[in-house]
Amino acid sequence: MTDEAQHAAAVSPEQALGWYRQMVHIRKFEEKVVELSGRGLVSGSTHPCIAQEAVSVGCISALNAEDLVLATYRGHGTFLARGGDPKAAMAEILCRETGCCKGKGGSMHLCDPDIGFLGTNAIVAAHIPIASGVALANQLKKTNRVTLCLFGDGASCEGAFYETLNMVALWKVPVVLVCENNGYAISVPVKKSLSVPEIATRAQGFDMPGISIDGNDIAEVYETTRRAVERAREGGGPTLIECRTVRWERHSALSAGFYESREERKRWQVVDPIPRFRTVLTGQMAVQASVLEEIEQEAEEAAEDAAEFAIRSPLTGTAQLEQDIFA
Amino acid sequence: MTDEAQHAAAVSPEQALGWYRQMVHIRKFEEKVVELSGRGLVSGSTHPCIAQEAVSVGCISALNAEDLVLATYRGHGTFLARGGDPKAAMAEILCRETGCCKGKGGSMHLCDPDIGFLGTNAIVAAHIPIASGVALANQLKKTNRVTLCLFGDGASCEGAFYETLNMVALWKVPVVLVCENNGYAISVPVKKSLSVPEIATRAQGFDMPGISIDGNDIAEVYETTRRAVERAREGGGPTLIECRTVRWERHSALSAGFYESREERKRWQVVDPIPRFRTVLTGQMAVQASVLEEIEQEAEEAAEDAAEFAIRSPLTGTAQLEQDIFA
Amino acid sequence: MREITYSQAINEAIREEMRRDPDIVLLGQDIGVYGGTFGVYRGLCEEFGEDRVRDGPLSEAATAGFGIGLAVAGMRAIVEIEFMDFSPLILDAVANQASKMRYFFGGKVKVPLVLRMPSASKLGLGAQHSQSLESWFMHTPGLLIAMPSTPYDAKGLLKTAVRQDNPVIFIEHVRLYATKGEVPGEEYRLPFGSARIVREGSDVTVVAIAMMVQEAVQAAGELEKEGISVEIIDPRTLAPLDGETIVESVKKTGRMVVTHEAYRTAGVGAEIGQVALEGAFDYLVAPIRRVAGKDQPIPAGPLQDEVFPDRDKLAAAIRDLMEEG
Amino acid sequence: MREITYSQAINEAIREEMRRDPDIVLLGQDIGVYGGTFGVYRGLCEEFGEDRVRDGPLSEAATAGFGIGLAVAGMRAIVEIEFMDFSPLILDAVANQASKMRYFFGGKVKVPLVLRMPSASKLGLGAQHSQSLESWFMHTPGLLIAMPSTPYDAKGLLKTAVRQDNPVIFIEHVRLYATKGEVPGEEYRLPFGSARIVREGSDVTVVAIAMMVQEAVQAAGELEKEGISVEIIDPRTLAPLDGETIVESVKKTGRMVVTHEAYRTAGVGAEIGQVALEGAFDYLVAPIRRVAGKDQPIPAGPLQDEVFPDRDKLAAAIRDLMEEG
Ligand SMILES: Cc1ncc(C[n+]2csc(CCOP(=O)(O)OP(=O)(O)O)c2C)c(N)n1
Ligand SMILES: Cc1ncc(C[n+]2csc(CCOP(=O)(O)OP(=O)(O)O)c2C)c(N)n1
Ligand SMILES: [Mg+2]
Ligand SMILES: [Mg+2]
Repeated sequence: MTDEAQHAAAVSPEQALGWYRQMVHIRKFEEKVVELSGRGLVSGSTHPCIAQEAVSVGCISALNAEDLVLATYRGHGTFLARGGDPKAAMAEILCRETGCCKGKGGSMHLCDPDIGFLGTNAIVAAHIPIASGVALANQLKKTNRVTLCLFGDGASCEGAFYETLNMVALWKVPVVLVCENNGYAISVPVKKSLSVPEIATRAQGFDMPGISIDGNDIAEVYETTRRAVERAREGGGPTLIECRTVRWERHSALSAGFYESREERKRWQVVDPIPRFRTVLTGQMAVQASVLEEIEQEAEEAAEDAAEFAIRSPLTGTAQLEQDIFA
Repeated sequence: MTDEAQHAAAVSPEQALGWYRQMVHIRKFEEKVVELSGRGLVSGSTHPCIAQEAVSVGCISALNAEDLVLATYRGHGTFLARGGDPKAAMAEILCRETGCCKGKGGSMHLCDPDIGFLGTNAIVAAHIPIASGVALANQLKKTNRVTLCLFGDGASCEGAFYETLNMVALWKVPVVLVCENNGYAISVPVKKSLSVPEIATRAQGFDMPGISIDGNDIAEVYETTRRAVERAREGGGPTLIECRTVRWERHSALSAGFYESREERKRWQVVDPIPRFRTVLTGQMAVQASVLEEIEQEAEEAAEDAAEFAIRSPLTGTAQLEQDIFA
Repeated sequence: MREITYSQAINEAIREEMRRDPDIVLLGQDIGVYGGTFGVYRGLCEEFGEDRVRDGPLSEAATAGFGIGLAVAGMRAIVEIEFMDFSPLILDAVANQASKMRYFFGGKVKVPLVLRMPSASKLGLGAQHSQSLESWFMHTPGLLIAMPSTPYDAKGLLKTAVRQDNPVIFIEHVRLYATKGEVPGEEYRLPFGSARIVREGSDVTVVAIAMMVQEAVQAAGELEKEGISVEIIDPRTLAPLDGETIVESVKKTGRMVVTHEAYRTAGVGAEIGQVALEGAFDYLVAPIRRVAGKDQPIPAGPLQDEVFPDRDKLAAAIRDLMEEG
Repeated sequence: MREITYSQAINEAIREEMRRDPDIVLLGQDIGVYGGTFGVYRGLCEEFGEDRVRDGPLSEAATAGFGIGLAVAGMRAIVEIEFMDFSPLILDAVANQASKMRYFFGGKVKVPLVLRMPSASKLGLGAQHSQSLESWFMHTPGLLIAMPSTPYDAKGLLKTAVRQDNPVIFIEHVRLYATKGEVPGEEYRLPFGSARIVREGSDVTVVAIAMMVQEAVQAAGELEKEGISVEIIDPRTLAPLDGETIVESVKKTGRMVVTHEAYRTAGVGAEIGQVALEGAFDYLVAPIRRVAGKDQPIPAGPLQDEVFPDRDKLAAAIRDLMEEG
């Protein structure tokens, strides 16, 4: 039995199927975004989370409805995994009035406090202390809510990350820090940016647990996060979880290559969490292939619907320009 | 035999006496500065390194003449230990034309590149990456010179410190980072600012050696630094050395108390490195008390001379105002 | 009316607001028993406890980020930066996050956050502890900025700041902390965007910021003896800036001098000058002048006096201006 | 003469200087094989090796600090910041260290450091990737600041920048990278503090920064048909600023518009306006106007066009100004 299969063994078929559905929905959504970007419909650039779906889905499914999430520009998957409306997301990415941020944020800024999703951010690492402040507020208010913060390997090199590690460890802030180590910050491979092979090691200097896991093994992501969330909820303080994953072929839909070999660029397909998890489902969980095909179909339609909705929505107009600067 | 005595056993009497002389000179110098500050002669405030002399003297004596040093506003001792001219230092502190920085830097900015002393800084932690850049330059130029950087426990909480740890560990930069953990950042005790009891622990997350030692045991400071310098010089990369010490009674000559007990404020006297080392000298090294008295006398005179020199020097005048802005 | 210091006024404002609103949390360094680097928070930790008066590590960037997080999560954070000189460390949090977050999230969040920071001058601490950097913040849309010059304004503006649902940069001045002034015991709050006419006059308008208000009053007293009538305006808040009051005054006097301790070039004086020029061009009989900090690093020691403006330099500039037109 | 792009001009400048001076080291992120976020460094890593073209971690603050250290230790560092929007992260290193260090050390060190950073606009990337923040740096004494608008100026100014023994902020523009212009093959360098008169005219002086130079040229072409003669000045460097050329021009035309993409309030336009006012007051027949970025966070998507100035907005402002006086 593979590690993956072993980890999945603890999971109910419903939950497993739910994860699969979410991952496929995210995948189709992101593929659609890339397509629309190719057609010139996406403002600026967009950073697909393709191949990293297991991280978003796995860790967010370990949260309660009351918990909170903050993520990065590569966070469409986290928004959807948290239950964000794909139409509102797509409309946001296409800068439409119907977008979740009224089309003023764009691809890098999705937000929906109603589902506890406090937004994605385009300054690398800046949201890590912000997420921790959100968690501190909940600690002070004794709400029992846990805050989850996702960020990349590149972000783990910024001062704000380390300062935050110290503060959350010191104050036992109920935050779970999930680092999606996808091997690159734009073109810089982790071996050129990190003095240690594993980002989880950083936690050692701060007296907080740091765990490095296979981020493409969704059941492992789920279980590791679940334990960290429980620990945080019980007052045990923060955890740093490194999810080792692989980035999709480029940094963004628009960015260039040059820095990696052809094989390296295709590596994500080898470790792709979706087919991996499909094997688990059709194997030990005996899910019928037709069920999975149906999910795929449904996801494609949802992405198509989201795209149509977005395209049919009006671009955010001048009436919105000066709104929402001040409260 | 005390730890201290044991550590000192490896040291020649000349070296030991040299250390003692330097420590006493620094002490008398700083006491003089406090006195002049009380008399209103020091511009702004001043941050005595009283009780921390063993760190400056111990680690700087482990360097070659070619090596480089950067330190903080609490760095008068480092300047003097590196062979800086006490007259030029005192004149700088009193903002005189004859000061080592022409009286424009003041107490927090002493500098003398001729002795490899690249200055003290008043923005906490900002000089840590700068020192490391100096070290990188020497690595690139293959000069064989090592750079020593001193900073406080408070500085170890700033993002710039951690970013630097990663970069110097990654690039094996020949820098030795000496953290003077004197228990406080102004009023904030380390237990309120650090998530770990020992700052040396931080190094664990960066795959570089981190060593915590008694910073008031000069022989231990020397020996630990010597090994780290050797390692750096041989291409082994950086080391973080935490020197546990105790701050003099206040943050600065002008700052208020309020936050600590009376005993706490006097704690430095209990661990004072000077009497401690005197015991070693008069004990196992059989140095005569008269020799030590002579040193004390000489140090007092040197401080007095420095003060007189400074006071007699003209305050930096308008002619200097617009000099040295651009090279 | 009772007189209290600027420092006490700030202390009272925060104390009153914290009593009213249990969601207010103070972050910073040395703000606990020490009472803040300049003692402004004395007694607050004792009254409100360490959870709400939260002494923290020397990590300004993350501390500001935590403040934003607290705000976004429905609390109100007041973050103290020990000297305004250190504000670059929080500028990303302020300029790329706090000031823009509500906008790029399409109004889905609000950021009730006050960043208190003293500017300083002539403390003899040298280049890294003597700066007034309000211009950087004024060039950052999405912020409110107050810069009070009296105890009365400090208290009234700070109470307003704390009740904003927006990020506020609250700039104090170290050399004002000990100054005294009348402050009513009763509750009051002052609006942002409303300048104070410190003194009426007819020959020249002086717009003075922070520490320079006092200096301007002194200079005006001197000049009065020489027959020059000076009107002094303290904008009190830089964002929003009460351009109207300034423009009206310049229309009356036909002359303007802006004075601040901050570096002259690209300082707020340039902006205020342009506002006056754009609004009162036809009334100007002489160019607008600036009496500001010299454009250079600030030396430690008495030499520092050369770089800062003061009453004498201001008076001299006004005399020159009266001769020009 | 041969034409190359702005991006190639920068690449050539650095390549030539690195060939000349083995002490030059490049720091930044994605500057190795990737050739820089915008490809400006293409081929440099291959030619000069990874020691000198040093791809590093996402640690802007420390990277800037390392750059200062290299400079102080006798090398020359060129640090790339990927977008000027991220410059708050290096502002402490720049404003409290690089720009002041020589001064507070009484001339004992020098800091030959170039900080390259592109400003951007209309890329559709939203509030955190669209800013021009030169005003912050202009308000920081001790810096040299260049902001070229053509390939020729970019190369000539960058070569000068790299030979300075002082910190230089070198601001490029993402939307200029692909623009072409004549650049001689022979060695040349351009002085700082010398504005370029882009176009002569007699009715109004337009001082245009970076991207707005092109827009101004277009607007001037339109206006010429209407009988309005526009003189365009590109300051090229903001520190030092060639106030003399600007003042002379305003003395001739009597009218001025300053235009930049940066936020209007407390932008460099205010400073340039004051310089003109102080120097040419008696010649002004109308108030100085600013055509600048709107004071608000920048939206993603096509709505962004509303916040940035362009040729039409500039032309409209000039027409208005001509009517005013
Ligand atoms: C502070 C900052 N520096 C640089 C950038 C430019 N940038 C955008 S994404 C990125 C890479 C980040 O890498 P990582 O954190 O690993 O996230 P990933 O893109 O791999 O998901 C960089 C350098 C930025 N947005 N913010
Ligand atoms: C970035 C920055 N933040 C705050 C300060 C104000 N400040 C000056 S010294 C100091 C304490 C620093 O403590 P530590 O690093 O332990 O050094 P020590 O004074 O104990 O030697 C503080 C907070 C500063 N100078 N720079
Ligand atoms: Mg990555
Ligand atoms: Mg300390």
